[in-house]
Amino acid sequence: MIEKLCKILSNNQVAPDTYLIRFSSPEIASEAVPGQFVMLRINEGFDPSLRRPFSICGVEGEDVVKILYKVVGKGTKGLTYKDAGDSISVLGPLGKGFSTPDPLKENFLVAGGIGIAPLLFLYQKNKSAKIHFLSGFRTSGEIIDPGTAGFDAEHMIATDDGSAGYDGRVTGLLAEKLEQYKPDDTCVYTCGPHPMLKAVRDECLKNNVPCQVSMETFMACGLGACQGCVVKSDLTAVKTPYLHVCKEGPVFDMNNIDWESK
Amino acid sequence: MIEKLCKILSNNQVAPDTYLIRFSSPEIASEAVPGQFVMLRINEGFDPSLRRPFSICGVEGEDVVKILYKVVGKGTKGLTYKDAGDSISVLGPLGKGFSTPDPLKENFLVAGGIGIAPLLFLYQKNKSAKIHFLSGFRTSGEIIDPGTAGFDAEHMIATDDGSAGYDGRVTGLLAEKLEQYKPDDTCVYTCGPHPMLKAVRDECLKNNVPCQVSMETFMACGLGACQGCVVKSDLTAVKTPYLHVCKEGPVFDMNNIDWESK
Amino acid sequence: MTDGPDISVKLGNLNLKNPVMTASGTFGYGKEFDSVIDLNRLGGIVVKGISLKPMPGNPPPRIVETPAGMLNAIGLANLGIDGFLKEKLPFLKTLDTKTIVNIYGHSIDEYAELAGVLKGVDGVDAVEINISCPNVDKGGLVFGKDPEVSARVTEAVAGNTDKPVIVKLTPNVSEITVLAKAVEQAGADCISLINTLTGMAIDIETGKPKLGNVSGGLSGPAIKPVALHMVYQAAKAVKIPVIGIGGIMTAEDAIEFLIAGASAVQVGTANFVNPKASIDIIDGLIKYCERKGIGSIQEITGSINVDK
Amino acid sequence: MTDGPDISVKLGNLNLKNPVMTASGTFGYGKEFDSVIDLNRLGGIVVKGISLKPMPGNPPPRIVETPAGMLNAIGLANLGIDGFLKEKLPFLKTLDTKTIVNIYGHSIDEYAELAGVLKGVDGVDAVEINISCPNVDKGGLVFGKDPEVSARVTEAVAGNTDKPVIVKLTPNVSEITVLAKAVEQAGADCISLINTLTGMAIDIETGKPKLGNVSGGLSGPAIKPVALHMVYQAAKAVKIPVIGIGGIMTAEDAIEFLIAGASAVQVGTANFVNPKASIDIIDGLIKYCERKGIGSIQEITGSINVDK
Ligand SMILES: Cc1cc2nc3c(=O)[nH]c(=O)nc-3n(C[C@H](O)[C@H](O)[C@H](O)COP(=O)(O)OP(=O)(O)OC[C@H]3O[C@@H](n4cnc5c(N)ncnc54)[C@H](O)[C@@H]3O)c2cc1C
Ligand SMILES: Cc1cc2nc3c(=O)[nH]c(=O)nc-3n(C[C@H](O)[C@H](O)[C@H](O)COP(=O)(O)OP(=O)(O)OC[C@H]3O[C@@H](n4cnc5c(N)ncnc54)[C@H](O)[C@@H]3O)c2cc1C
Ligand SMILES: Cc1cc2nc3c(=O)[nH]c(=O)nc-3n(C[C@H](O)[C@H](O)[C@H](O)COP(=O)(O)O)c2cc1C
Ligand SMILES: Cc1cc2nc3c(=O)[nH]c(=O)nc-3n(C[C@H](O)[C@H](O)[C@H](O)COP(=O)(O)O)c2cc1C
Ligand code: FES
Ligand code: FES
Repeated sequence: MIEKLCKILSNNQVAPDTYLIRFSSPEIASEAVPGQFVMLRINEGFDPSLRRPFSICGVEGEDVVKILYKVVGKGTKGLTYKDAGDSISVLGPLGKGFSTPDPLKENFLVAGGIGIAPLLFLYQKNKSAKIHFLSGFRTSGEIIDPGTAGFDAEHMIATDDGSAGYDGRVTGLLAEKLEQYKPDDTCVYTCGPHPMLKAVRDECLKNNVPCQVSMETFMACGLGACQGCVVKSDLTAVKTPYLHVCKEGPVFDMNNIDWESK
Repeated sequence: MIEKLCKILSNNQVAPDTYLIRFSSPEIASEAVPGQFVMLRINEGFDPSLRRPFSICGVEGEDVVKILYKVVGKGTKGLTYKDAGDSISVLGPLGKGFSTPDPLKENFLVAGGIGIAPLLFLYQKNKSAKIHFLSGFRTSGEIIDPGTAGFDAEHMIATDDGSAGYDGRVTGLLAEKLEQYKPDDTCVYTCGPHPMLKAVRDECLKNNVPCQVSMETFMACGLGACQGCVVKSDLTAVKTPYLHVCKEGPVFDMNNIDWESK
Repeated sequence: MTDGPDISVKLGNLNLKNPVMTASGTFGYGKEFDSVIDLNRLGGIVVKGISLKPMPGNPPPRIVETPAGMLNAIGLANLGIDGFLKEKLPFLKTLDTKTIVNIYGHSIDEYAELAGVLKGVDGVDAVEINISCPNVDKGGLVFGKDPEVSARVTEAVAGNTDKPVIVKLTPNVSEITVLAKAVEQAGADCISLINTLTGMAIDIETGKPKLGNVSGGLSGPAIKPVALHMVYQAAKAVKIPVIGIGGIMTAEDAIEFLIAGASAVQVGTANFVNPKASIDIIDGLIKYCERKGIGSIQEITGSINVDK
Repeated sequence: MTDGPDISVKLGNLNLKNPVMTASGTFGYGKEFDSVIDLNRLGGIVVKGISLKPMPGNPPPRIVETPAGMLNAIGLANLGIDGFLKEKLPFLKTLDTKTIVNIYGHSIDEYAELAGVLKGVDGVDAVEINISCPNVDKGGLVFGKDPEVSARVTEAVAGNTDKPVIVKLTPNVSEITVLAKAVEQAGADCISLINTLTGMAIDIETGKPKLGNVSGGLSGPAIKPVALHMVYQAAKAVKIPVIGIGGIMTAEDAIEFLIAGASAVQVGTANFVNPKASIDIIDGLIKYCERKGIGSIQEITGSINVDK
């Protein structure tokens, strides 16, 4: 893990409000596993001051790291002002990633919106496995096309309003697909907004399918030091009442999380 | 006076740490007089939050306003990140400018470093007057050439280290020049760092020459509302103990300022 | 839309067309912002603090910027109550907004005297008492740090005025609720908070304080979380209306204060950053009410949901 | 240059190789930053606040960013003193830096007991008492807001320890000097300040507080001016050494605190923004001394020049 100024190679819009930033870091490119994240310092001033966490969405060759991000507030807005050639302070790779997909199983990657980011990296690193990549968006205009971000991932799309692909939530699409396989032969990996994660978990629970969830919370340190990033744990599965997303996560077994609290 | 988002036309380095920014504002371009200033908002965040004051250094045609600025801290540094096409919030024109040079007199414009900015505008607006433009820099490498900022002003240069032009401070050069004219036929206009202004004032006092000084202080509102920008007045000339640089200045008769305080 | 939401508010018997006032010391006497915004749109203007006699203020530097804030040590420079009435009030009277006169004294008697001078004066809609200044009778201790002294200042003013009395609290205290209750009982019609937090900055090259007065008052976005919490606590502690102040830059900030329990807000440092801030905030409040289907802005006050 | 400036400092009988410590709660138990910086370069590490029993902490969200700062309501989550001694201290003992254990109790007896457990423990170089937490015996009133209670906590710890005792003051008080003097008299070897300012933030879409605990503590550059002023005041009021804390992000900030009267500093929120902040600050202090021709950093302490 490093904290370094990294040179930005490109920072371009790839979908509405969605950008792909590429920077150079041999250390992170070689070390990172899918599901891990980095903390980026947005600017020199102190508004905003805290770093922002972003999943690694892929690496290129020996030293290029890629982040796919959506503009939702001042930090992500500030990030769009960075140009190729500028430097950015990067801390990472951080956290625990996804466990490696079993090549003998049917692996379902289920993305909600920008949650596609870590799953693209998981896909990239596991091309030989049997991967079903499902991703949900609110509407066709918001679809993030992996191709524009430099990925050859083929994904089945669901849109809430039915304007493209499967008509409905991605969990509906998942339910349809899961029916076709035996639970013991399947595994789900998911990332997206909290309500969607909960729906995916419910579906997996119903079908008795194991599921790894990538969680999001506010973070300050990213290093397990501040204890700011906790989620409630399911005390029937875990001994401690809270789990630290930055250190024990961001990827968790769905059974370790208390999905009723928020 | 307006407060508006103005389109930036260019923002280029013209000397070491020194930039010329041009933006479009028909209102300011038509209304402004030399010595007046604008307050620029640097960014959307709140660090820095207060606007920064800059003298208008010239106008082009009906709607282009020009600012010459030197990078000294985070506000001016932030300004360098602005590109042509970006917008910037501008408040102005503000304050009281120089009184118009008397065409029958010898008018000495005495600049110290970046203090050249308002004097360039004074020069631009009074080409028919008899102008002697003297400017002082620490060393030849720091000279701001009016040509690179789009001005045809010819100036006599003094450098503290003698690396170009007159060898010594610009006040030495001024002293030499003043000797050649009758005090009653001369008038001095000056802008620069405080110690230099004081030296110019001493020279003018000695020679009995009237002098208008453009002063700098920290400012919050620029509108005469906060009372943050005061300088001590000379109570033998002025009734109130403090003068507001943003409203009663930034240009003052040298006799109104208490030069001993500070 | 013909019928917008009702954004008028009542602060006791002070009625404002909207809950947005400009804070004392940040808006001069109104006139200074006349060419930048339409002053008639404001809920009210709180003028710069006025004393009995003209005051020159502190030596410069009087302001210094800090991250997301600023320190000021203006020293309550003002032209005195007589100068105010003669030179500044006539313009304010021409406006379709409320004028609130912020007053401060060096002793309890001075506060009472100031209230007396303003009694019956047309065009003065309320008096706001600044108790965040040194009490000469008590060796310079700040009035507002002592709840008992604050209560006596409040009584002295309330007993000598025909205007609504707003008491403006200092945040530099251990328990804001004690102070709030003390001035409520002493007859305040309304409380406003917070005034600035005490702070300082040092020039490491010279070893000198960056402010001529050594210390000064911190304002701006930096202090908003502190202000919001004190407003929340004070609003729970008293029955009189509360005016929220401190780091309000946007409509979103103003709404936070209303939700926390404020009936109105004052906008201070924001006027420097964005001279149109107060107008933008009024527009933002209207939009928020429309979007949320809120008929009267008064519904928002104190609507905080603290069920865990 | 073979002979750099001497940047070691003495805080009573606690000697630090340089005046830069990391602040409690922002640096875990040291280990968390091991792969980012060389921990052996630090003047000291103040560990996360430790209580007698393990504490789960508050429900999330526990942090929220504010302009130039952040609010936290971690709820003093920690693994308890026994867990600390078993799981965390062994690593800290391997380091060439000082370990300062920040302790907090729910009653005066708990503080005394904690001190007792740490008595004679090798590898613990000092105890820092966090008095900014609720006193169960007094209905949840914060210990540190009451100078008398603070003095009694100090006595209880000082009377039951063989370590230097640092008392960490809360800034949420009317007169920091009264508090500082009270704990000095009660036997503190050193005071550190400031802890966080109380603040809050509200989500205007839901009307709920943004922190699970409703209110939290404000830290970061936003509070620096307030912290600096309190350190300045406290250092004038007491004879024991003062440790400056609050919004220190750079060497320049640290120097301001030293000039104001601090003998050392603690770096908190900066560790999140720049995990190398403490090291950058140490390097910056050395450069400053060199540039200014300062032989020993202790010369800077209290060198403020307030002649107007
Ligand atoms: C481990 C991890 C990995 C992430 N990976 C990615 C990624 O690959 N791409 C990407 O675009 N984003 C990712 N995020 C989310 C990203 O960190 C936030 O969107 C970003 O921090 C928002 O910063 P901002 O200043 O733009 O928004 P803010 O102004 O801070 O907030 C804007 C809005 O977003 C909400 N918000 C902010 N941060 C979070 C959060 N962490 N969780 C939930 N809501 C939040 C706020 O409540 C607010 O409503 C990740 C978060 C985590 C914890
Ligand atoms: C009426 C007026 C006209 C001006 N015109 C110009 C101009 O045309 N071009 C130009 O480059 N600058 C001009 N200035 C100065 C300019 O406003 C400051 O350089 C700028 O505000 C510094 O901002 P910053 O954030 O970069 O520096 P900061 O980080 O705020 O400060 C950096 C350093 O500069 C010093 N400093 C900052 N502001 C001032 C000030 N107002 N007076 C003295 N010292 C200061 C600080 O003490 C500090 O040492 C003018 C100032 C005034 C008041
Ligand atoms: C430059 C300046 C001058 C001020 N003068 C006064 C004053 O005269 N009387 C007063 O009660 N408050 C005064 N204040 C305090 C403000 O009215 C307000 O309470 C404080 O700044 C917090 O609000 P803000 O963060 O929105 O600025 C002043 C504040 C500033 C910044
Ligand atoms: C996340 C977080 C946790 C903290 N936990 C503690 C603690 O356990 N004990 C304590 O005395 N102070 C605690 N503090 C306060 C800091 O040690 C420090 O006093 C305060 O943050 C101000 O310094 P800063 O602005 O440099 O962060 C905590 C601060 C933060 C931000
Ligand atoms: S972000 Fe600090 S512990 Fe997780
Ligand atoms: S800057 Fe506000 S009065 Fe001059």
